[in-house]
Amino acid sequence: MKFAVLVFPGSNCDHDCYHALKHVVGVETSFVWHKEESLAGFDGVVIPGGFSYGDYLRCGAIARFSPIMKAVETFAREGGSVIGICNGFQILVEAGLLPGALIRNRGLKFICADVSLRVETTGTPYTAEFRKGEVLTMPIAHAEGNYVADPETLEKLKRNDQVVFRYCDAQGNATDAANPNGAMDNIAGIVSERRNVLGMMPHPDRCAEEILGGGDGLRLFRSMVGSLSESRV
Amino acid sequence: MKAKVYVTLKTGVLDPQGKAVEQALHALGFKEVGDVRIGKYLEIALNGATREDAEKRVREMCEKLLANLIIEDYRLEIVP
Amino acid sequence: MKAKVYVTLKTGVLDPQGKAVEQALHALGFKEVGDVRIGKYLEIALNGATREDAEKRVREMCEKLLANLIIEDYRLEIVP
Amino acid sequence: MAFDAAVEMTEEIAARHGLSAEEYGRIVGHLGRAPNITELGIFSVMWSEHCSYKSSRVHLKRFPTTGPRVIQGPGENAGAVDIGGGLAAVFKMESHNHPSFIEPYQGAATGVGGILRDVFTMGARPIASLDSLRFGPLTDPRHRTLLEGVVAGISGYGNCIGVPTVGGELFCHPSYAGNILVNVFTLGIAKADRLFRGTASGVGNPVIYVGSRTGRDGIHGATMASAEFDDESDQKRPTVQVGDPFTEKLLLEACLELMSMDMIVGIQDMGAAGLTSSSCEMAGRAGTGIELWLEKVPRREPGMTPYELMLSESQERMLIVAKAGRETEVMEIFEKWDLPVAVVGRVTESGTLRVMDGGRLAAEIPVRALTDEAPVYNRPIARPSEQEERNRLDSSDLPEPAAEPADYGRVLKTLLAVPGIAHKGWVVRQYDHMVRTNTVVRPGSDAAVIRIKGTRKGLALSVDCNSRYCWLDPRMGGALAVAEAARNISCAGGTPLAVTDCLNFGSPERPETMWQFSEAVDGISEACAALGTPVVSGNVSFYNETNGAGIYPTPMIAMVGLLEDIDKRAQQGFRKEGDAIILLGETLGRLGGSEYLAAIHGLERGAPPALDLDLEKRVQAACREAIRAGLVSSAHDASDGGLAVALAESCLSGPDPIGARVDLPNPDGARADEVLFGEAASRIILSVPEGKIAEVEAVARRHEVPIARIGKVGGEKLEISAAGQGLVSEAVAGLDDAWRNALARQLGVSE
Ligand SMILES: Nc1ncnc2c1ncn2[C@@H]1O[C@H](COP(=O)(O)OP(=O)(O)O)[C@@H](O)[C@H]1O
Ligand SMILES: [Mg+2]
Repeated sequence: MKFAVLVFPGSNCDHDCYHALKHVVGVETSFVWHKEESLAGFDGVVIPGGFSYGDYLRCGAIARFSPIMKAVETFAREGGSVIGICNGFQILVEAGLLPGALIRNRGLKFICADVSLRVETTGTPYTAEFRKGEVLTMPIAHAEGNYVADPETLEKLKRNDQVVFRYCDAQGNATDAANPNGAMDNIAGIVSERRNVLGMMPHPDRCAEEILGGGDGLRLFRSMVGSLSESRV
Repeated sequence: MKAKVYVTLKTGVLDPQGKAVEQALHALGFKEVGDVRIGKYLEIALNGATREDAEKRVREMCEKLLANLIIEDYRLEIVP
Repeated sequence: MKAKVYVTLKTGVLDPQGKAVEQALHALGFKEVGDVRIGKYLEIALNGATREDAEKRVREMCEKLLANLIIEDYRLEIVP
Repeated sequence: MAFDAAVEMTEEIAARHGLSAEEYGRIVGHLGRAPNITELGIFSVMWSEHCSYKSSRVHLKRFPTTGPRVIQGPGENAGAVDIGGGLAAVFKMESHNHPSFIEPYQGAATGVGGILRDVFTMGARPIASLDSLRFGPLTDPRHRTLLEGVVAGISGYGNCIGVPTVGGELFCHPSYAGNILVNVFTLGIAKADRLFRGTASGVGNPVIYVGSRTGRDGIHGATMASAEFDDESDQKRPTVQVGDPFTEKLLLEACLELMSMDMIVGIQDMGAAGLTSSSCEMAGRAGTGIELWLEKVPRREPGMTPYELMLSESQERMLIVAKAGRETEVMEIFEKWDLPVAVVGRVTESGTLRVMDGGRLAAEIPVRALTDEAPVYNRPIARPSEQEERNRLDSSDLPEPAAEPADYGRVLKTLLAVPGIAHKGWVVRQYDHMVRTNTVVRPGSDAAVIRIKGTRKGLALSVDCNSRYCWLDPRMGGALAVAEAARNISCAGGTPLAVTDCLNFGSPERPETMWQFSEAVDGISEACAALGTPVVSGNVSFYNETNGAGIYPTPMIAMVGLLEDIDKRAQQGFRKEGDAIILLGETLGRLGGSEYLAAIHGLERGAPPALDLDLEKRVQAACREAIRAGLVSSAHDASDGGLAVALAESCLSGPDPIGARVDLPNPDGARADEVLFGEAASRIILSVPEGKIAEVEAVARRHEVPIARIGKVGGEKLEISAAGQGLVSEAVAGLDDAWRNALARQLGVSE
């Protein structure tokens, strides 16, 4: 089992994702430079957070044209596991691999803080270790995480059980007060129709070890690795 | 030749920055201010090509990169 | 009435965003692209007042809030 | 600046470059002729206060700068200390005060960019930053805007480049109304035997320019940072430098990649005075000369003159001296990262800086004239006459302390809402303080703690300076800043290792300011010597003065400490109901120079707390030992606002707010306000599980440290009495609101 962590100019959570996968989860992991064109030999792809191309123009808008993104598209089309975290999520929506868009936080400012997340579905390779409705704690760190989509898209996401995480309060209520960035319907993460491409604003890579204050991120990565090993046997 | 490109959020898409500026203007006493919408304004220098060609190419740039058509509209002008 | 405000970086001031977009356009094959500069475009709805009044007030808004005159210039139009 | 080479040189033009008639005479002496305009420009920036340290150098020599762990002391781009395991911690602090006052966002952003370059220039990967900020009162809308802008700028740059801002300081005071301070510290990690230095050795080696193209940014920035503001500064505004954190990120990665190979002999960032200072300083350190070919310099704008190219302060640029023959490989690395790169000169044996512009000689100056032989001033020093008066405090002049506990509760809440004490959530939420996943103690405790991946080690970081103390007594203030920084480190469980400083003062041409400066240097030196924490790098910012009004002397101290075992650490918040509250150090503080006196009585006077460096050392050692033996649940030093504020902070900053019941000893019947809010050095509040109290007492005894059991953690109220007399009884929720939401409230924003 082997994971790719993509590196774009301006990625800055690449090392964090690499560390979590390689040293905490313990799976084989390699960096893949954005100018590469192939993902052959990889079982999963992580698009890490950061500020690819400085977040200039729109977050993710320039990165999505990097050569590696063609390979990501093919990889995803063939059912491969792709997880985009924060800027990775932004790149995935810009690339059209996930629906909707991520705009400026409603408070306009960058927010770095722990938030509570409600697990909305366990029917994804990334959430198998969770319970539906369970409340997780994960850090967010972004200025553009305000998820928007047109009503039909939103309807479809709900109908197909594609909303994976919602911002909520400690009791699990997805209230407006618990919504840090104004995201529609408190959406913090969604999965593709085929359920293999996950985009999320919160950072599992920042909560994969107890010393950093929590392990919910580790459970997410373990779910991903676990589902992949199952699907291989 | 030069292209001027205006990228604006589609009506219906919330514009948090516009809202904030609107409130700030009110706070500064500009009570006459109604809705404020904030977009991008790009000036692109273009080498060679005819006006029609230029317009076609810039339109392509907008569709591909400069605007995210899910949330944004664009408008362009070609000036000499 | 409505004001359209264009806020652009002063000449000589570095525009990292414009530079990045310029390079991205080149990489996408738009070789004819020269310098790209990115600014802001604001649409401000205005209630009441005459055209002259409006212009004066919007100018004031620009100086006070909308443009950072240390690095930015602005231009405005009043449209009905 | 519409100068050209044909300009006839006059003393007046020299004066406009901030050079005195005497200095101009020396320039003519060095050259044996009148300088041309480019040469004058080069001299003016190299001899500016900012680059030459001409007024401070004689004093800075008094700092203790050596020690068993010091790998690199002052004089390089950053200092470095050995943290074991073959690793070095590389760090420095810098000011960006003047630019931030003119354009807060870009000023602060480029300040972050500059200090990051200082650190990765040494071959270290930056892993954490701290920011120390000073503004005028937040009741002034201008200062609210400045604070918003500065924080946004630090956040915009630091977040983008992916270096967490893990802590800092914020203080508001009228003395900063005309001169805000923005000091940023960055720390990086390098292999101890792979540090790079800014030196241009090896005659014939190529000089390579890399990074952003050169534009007309910040020409005269270095001289501006050395000139007082006056009402005309608004007109003199130079082109503001705009930061591009994205390019810096590429530069960082590319430089680290380059430095992992064996291709270069020296590297230095182009900071203040850009191409000029980087080339002369590198040649100066190596005793060589440099020839530059300006036509090769990548540029952003057409028609730039040699003067502009040499003085531009465009950001995100580096100058490299490579090994001859390795040019192509060096260039390939930068091309991979899409960065402009060019060979722009070579190292010579001439000992001169020779600037060629398309075959024309644009400037030729002996390097030593620009570096070692730059002017050094031993400026006049005079103790301000009102100093004595400032230090006089008769507490019988103060209104009688009120008797009602509700009144002390109100005082406590007022103090908790002072920007310097208030919860900094509004600030730190905007900083990515977690990226790189090393932040083990986040902002909000005495010191931030970051782990060093691949080891069991951690580093504790803190930045401190009580400028009110420094104004009342700069020597004591300087020493107290060092003591507090070290104490904060010890409260986290770290052993203080070394210091970097940023000395912010008014005009050095004022004897009173020079007195403050000299005294502060002595205070810092004494404390650093006593605590065994040498000064390994630093920065001086003079001329923080507007229309004759200078800032309070602000010698900012950033301290780095080492945790050999990251699991043996502590934070300031109470964590467990039922824990005993124990005070290490003296119980009674004094009102002189206290936050209480300033915030409640509008008085800034008296003597700052006395500092017994030996006691300080013992208190810190005892605290560290207790933490490392796993005896404590929390540790917090008592600084601004005294014991009452420290206790409240411990109640409010744990995982969940929790109450406490405390009875403070008061054997001599001191005034209640003194007991609650009096300030003293060398005090630490521990919370200790019942079963460990005896062991903690034994530790204290061994270190001969005064220890008092003063209360218990628990409940929903903070109740404080003195010798049995109830003084404070406040619901934790109310205190929490007063503290947590204070900044947002004062800024008029909702959280
Ligand atoms: N400007 C700032 N940026 C980041 N963190 C800050 C800033 N100001 C204060 N903090 C953090 O808030 C906490 C309290 O700061 P302070 O009251 O200055 O602590 P202390 O008195 O122990 O030095 C510390 O963790 C500090 O790092
Ligand atoms: Mg402290």
